[in-house]
Amino acid sequence: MAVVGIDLGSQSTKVVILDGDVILGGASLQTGESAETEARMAVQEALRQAGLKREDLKAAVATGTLAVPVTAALNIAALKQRSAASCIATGAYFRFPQARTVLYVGADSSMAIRLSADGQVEDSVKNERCAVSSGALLDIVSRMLEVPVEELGPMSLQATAPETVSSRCVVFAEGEILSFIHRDPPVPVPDVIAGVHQSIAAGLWGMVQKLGVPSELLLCGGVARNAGIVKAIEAHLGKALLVPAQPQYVRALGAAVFARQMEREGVASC
Amino acid sequence: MSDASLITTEELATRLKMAAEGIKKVPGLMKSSVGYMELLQKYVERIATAKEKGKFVATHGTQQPIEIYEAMDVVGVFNEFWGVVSDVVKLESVPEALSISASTGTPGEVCSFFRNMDGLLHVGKWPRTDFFLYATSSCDNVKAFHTLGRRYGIASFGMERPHYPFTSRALDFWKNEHKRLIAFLEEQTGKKLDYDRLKETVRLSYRLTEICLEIDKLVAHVPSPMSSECFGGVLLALRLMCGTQDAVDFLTGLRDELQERVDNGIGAVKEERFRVMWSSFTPFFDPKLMGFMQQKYGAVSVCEMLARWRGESKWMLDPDDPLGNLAYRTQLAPGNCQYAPSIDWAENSVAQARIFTADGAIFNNNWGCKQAAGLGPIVRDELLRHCGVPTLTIACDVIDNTFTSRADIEAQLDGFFEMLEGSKAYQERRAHA
Amino acid sequence: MNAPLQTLNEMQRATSPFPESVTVKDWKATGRKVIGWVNPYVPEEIIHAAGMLPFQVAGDNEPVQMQGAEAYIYSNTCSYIRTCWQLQLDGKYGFLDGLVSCSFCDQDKRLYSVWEYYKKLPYMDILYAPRKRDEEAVHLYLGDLEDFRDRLSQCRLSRIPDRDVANSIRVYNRGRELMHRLYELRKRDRPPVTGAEALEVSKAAARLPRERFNELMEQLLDEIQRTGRQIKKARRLMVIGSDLHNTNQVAALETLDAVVVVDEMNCGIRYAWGQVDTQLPPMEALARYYVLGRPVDMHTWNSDGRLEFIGEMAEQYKVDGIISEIVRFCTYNGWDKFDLKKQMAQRGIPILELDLEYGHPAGAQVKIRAEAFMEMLESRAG
Amino acid sequence: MLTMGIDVGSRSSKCVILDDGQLLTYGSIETGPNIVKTAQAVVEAAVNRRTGLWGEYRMPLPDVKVDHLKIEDMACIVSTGYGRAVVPFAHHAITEISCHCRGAQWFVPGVSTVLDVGGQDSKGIRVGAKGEVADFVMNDKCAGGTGRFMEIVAEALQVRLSEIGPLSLQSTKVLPFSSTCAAFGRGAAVAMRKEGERKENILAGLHESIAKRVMALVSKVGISDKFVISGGIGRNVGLVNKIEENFAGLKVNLPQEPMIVGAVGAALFALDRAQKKAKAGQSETLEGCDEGH
Repeated sequence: MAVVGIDLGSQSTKVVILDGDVILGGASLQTGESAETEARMAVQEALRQAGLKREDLKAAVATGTLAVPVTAALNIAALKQRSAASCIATGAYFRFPQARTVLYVGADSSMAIRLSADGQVEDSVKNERCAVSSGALLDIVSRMLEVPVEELGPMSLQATAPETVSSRCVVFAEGEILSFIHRDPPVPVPDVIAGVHQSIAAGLWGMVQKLGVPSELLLCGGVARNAGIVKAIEAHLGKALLVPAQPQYVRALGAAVFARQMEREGVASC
Repeated sequence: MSDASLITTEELATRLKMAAEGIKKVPGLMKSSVGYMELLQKYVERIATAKEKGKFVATHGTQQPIEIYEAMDVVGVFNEFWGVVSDVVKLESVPEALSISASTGTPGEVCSFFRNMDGLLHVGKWPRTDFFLYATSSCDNVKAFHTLGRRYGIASFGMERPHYPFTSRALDFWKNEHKRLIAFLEEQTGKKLDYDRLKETVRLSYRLTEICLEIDKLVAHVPSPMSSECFGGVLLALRLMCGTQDAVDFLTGLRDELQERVDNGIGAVKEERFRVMWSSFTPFFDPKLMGFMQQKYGAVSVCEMLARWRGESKWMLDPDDPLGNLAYRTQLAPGNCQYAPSIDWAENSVAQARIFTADGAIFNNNWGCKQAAGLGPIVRDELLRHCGVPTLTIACDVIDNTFTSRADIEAQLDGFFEMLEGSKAYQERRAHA
Repeated sequence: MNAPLQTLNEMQRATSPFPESVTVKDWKATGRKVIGWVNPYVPEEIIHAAGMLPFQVAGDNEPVQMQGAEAYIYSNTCSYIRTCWQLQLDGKYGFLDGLVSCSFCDQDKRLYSVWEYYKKLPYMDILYAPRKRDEEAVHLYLGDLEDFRDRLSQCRLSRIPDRDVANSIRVYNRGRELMHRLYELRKRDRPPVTGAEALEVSKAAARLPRERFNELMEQLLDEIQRTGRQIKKARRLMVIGSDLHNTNQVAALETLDAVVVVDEMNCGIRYAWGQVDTQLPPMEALARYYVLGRPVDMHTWNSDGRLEFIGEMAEQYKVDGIISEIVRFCTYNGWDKFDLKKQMAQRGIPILELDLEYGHPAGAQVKIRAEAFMEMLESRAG
Repeated sequence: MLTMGIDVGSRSSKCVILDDGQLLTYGSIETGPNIVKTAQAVVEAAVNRRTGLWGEYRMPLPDVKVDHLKIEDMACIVSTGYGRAVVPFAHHAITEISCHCRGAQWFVPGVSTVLDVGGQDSKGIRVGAKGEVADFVMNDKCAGGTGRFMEIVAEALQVRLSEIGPLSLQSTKVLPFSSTCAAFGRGAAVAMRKEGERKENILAGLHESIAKRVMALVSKVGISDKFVISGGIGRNVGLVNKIEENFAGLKVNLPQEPMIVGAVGAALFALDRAQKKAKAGQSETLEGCDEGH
């Protein structure tokens, strides 16, 4: 029985189609179109991958700040909404049941969640007002240094003496980084990137600690693909992080898991 | 800077009058919600008409002995209230006042209650004020009363309180500060204080406390009978109009209505799903949020720390020593512990969470409030440790509605209530009820 | 180019590593206690009289990365407070046997609460720092001081007698006198020390046993006398505002063609000013000195007094400009900003306002302001 | 006497060459990761009359060949802007504040207040009686009122920076920006877009919020009658209108080429120094005016 989870982030839309424990398809779109259109397109793409038709979707759960306007547009038999926190937690638990703290780092927001042994959300915090501890800074850095986002991680691992960024404001951090580059002699690019990673990690670590010292910490959201960030957080944690494959889909996956639950409980049929 | 959207006293008065009329027609609201609007309107009316009535006006901070003002025909303007009520009738006013304040060089990191006052004073739209009255016992921002007072030629008097307010030495000192306040007022107004009148306002104020505690007992009922639109009424009566008959009448009416609702098993909402306590303050920045929470989540606000008395609060020690009573009163008064050590506020929160069987707490971390910033984590930890009540911390500005978007707050509330529903503690509490 | 001050190096050696210095280690090795103090309304004399070492809790020349402090104190507080707490979390203040603070500002108050709740020390105390400067305030503060002495006496199991307090007052008065002398020397057209060096001196005063500091201070003044040291810079600056303990922030200003000749900080001039009256009963004398005897600070409600003091000092020290360094989220400095600018304008003294994160060295943002300010002073000088 | 001003900003670099204070030529390029290369490249742009950033020239340029000009031909060179300290061939580095103040007077004689909204920092400058900087203020703590904020939002909306101004003029309503934080601004804009809001209305809201910010900033030094906006922002009609709307009775004076105000100021300072040296009877060699080193 195929179900779908739809993650309507402020930046992009992600969709996961789930059947039992098997992921049949997934899609991520960033079109700048209206949320309805983008969601419809993403679902289409995921259906294509899964080789299914819309009618095959027995249940759907949408999450993300923009969930409200789109639900109608999708005309799927049963579509419910769940909060971002629940979906992140459920998606993470689906991948790593041993995770007790989940750290989600998205494009311009981040969130830490503490889980109970059975995957229930026990407590959660959102990143504070200044956005340094989110993906935003990485995008900017990649543009400034003309290094593709996906290469930031690997490159930072070559760092010898990282230059940390002290500013809490993304734009001012950008300024600091500029001054590194324009220094004479300029700070080597890997050291700049590693420094940025350390600053982001420090901010994230502070947020995680609001939920107490984590035992098993899982990192997800797009930023989790960055090996440099992972390393920098592990330096605080003192042990390895749990990082799911395709971490950017965890929230959509969680939504899909809720959809599966709905479908099983027969909520969907009404 | 443009100041087109700024609210004026007169505008406020008329708009509130309209609101009071309008609310009568709204179906399904509590009777007292009209009373609340009328009380609000009376409060502002008093300020708007003070001049023609030849009364002195005092703009004041928290923890002030309003009973003394009442006894001396001094009309009080609570500076924090002004921002709150501006949001109720005209959301654009505060952000504009804040940007005017910024243009004078006042940094955006100080309390926006005071920046709002700063901005309105700068363009002459703050209620006409004869003097500023304040006390250490609110926060560092009261320094603004002194600096702004000098800037605009308004006399000011501040009362000091020791760090630990409960020692007998502290009480004596604090009582003496009341005497100094009276001396200041007598000098400013050229009138002597009539102690018999003071005894009367103090008596009314004590009556108010008693009714308030009765109301607490009713609100503690499951389901809670008090709907969000009346929630602020207690605060208004208690902290801005104590010592007046109007306040006593309003609270009496509210109590009777709540009693009636409890007897008939009527709750704030059809199905009460969550009982929420506000462990710092209610969302003044978004006057519609509490109503929205009732509708969307069945989440009923049951307690706000700023309106909670300490224990039994029998502060009428000796009817013939009004100042002694007032000095002691402040020690127990709502919001008082905000000034005291963090743990004191935290323990008080735990006590309240138990009385009102709260399911969850929301801590509004007001950007400009340094006390809250160092208080939140302890309150949060204590509530969780002692009564399994989790806290949602919202980064906000106490009155600037542009600081955080509603969408953002909703997203957090969604997660919070889903979390509560899943928690053991919550399910147990529900099983009990 | 001036040779580095030998005695200053000695002071720095004695106070490093920060914060648990060789001196602190030696002190603890003899089984004596160290009591941390947080703000200028904690009378070190009483701690000294108890035979304990008063040590100022603060940051130093290395910026501190927040990694966890904000889980206890949200980030909308001044970074000085968060830095202190972060250092505690990092275990840097593990050597403290006690902590004494004052409700000087909301944030000091909360730092104390957080410390008490999450990391209770054997001895903890907090006093009230009066906002007014009058007899009632002295009386109120004296009451707190007596309680403080009683509790500290209990902690060391014997009453701290008046005569010990009186003796400590003499020791600290001597220290103030010596520091004051250095301030006098800085009035010269070519001051003997830079602002950065002067800041290192007052930091040492707050971290060393006062007797030892006094010895070194006398040495320092001799050395200055002997070497005839002179700093030749085009502009004279005054630094005011929030406390700063990262010397590099002052040094950064002095890399330009300017020298800082005076300041208006708790960890600077206010720490060196005035004398405790030795004629009065010691406890009362202390109360009078701390409430009335020092230049008005930002926390008192009488900010006119503060601004006048700033103006007078600026004139006495013939400064070309004032640098007002405010740690973000400082309520008191925030409310003085408007009148400060106005009153200094009336005195014809240009002022540069910098908003800083505590302990973080001047970034490009700050550098350009400072340079532009110097260009402005230059064009004024014509 | 030829003098050069180079303004190496955090986003863009400009170079101006004056002949006895008369505009000879100028050029602009984007600032690259390497300042030294950027500095050389922008000089190239100037002598070849290329202005890569914004297509057409707005200032009339004398019809003389300049492409033979070399750095050595300059009597004095002053650098300003973000990378001012690292321009290898500059004799002096002077901050943007002084240079914008000086340049603004060249464009608008008698100017009394200058607003420059740069990439990362916005500046308000009060000009003194003698044309000197009497007071100045810069945004700190938050980049909510900077050009960067606009870039971020423009990018999120996929509108070219040069077009956001004109586009916003077609707005039918002003959508309030719930967040004035540059970093969150992106999310806010995309979200509004996804909720189906029109780009022009979002941009109108953006300009409104930036206008409020920068005017609150410049008010700190006091706003007087002769008000000039310099820097790239001066090309954004949407913002300029909002500024006039938000500040009753204010008439904004726009330099013909707002982007080069800083560079012109730098070139004028270079002229001063060169002339001073000339008077001092020393040769106008590089060393000649090279007192800064």
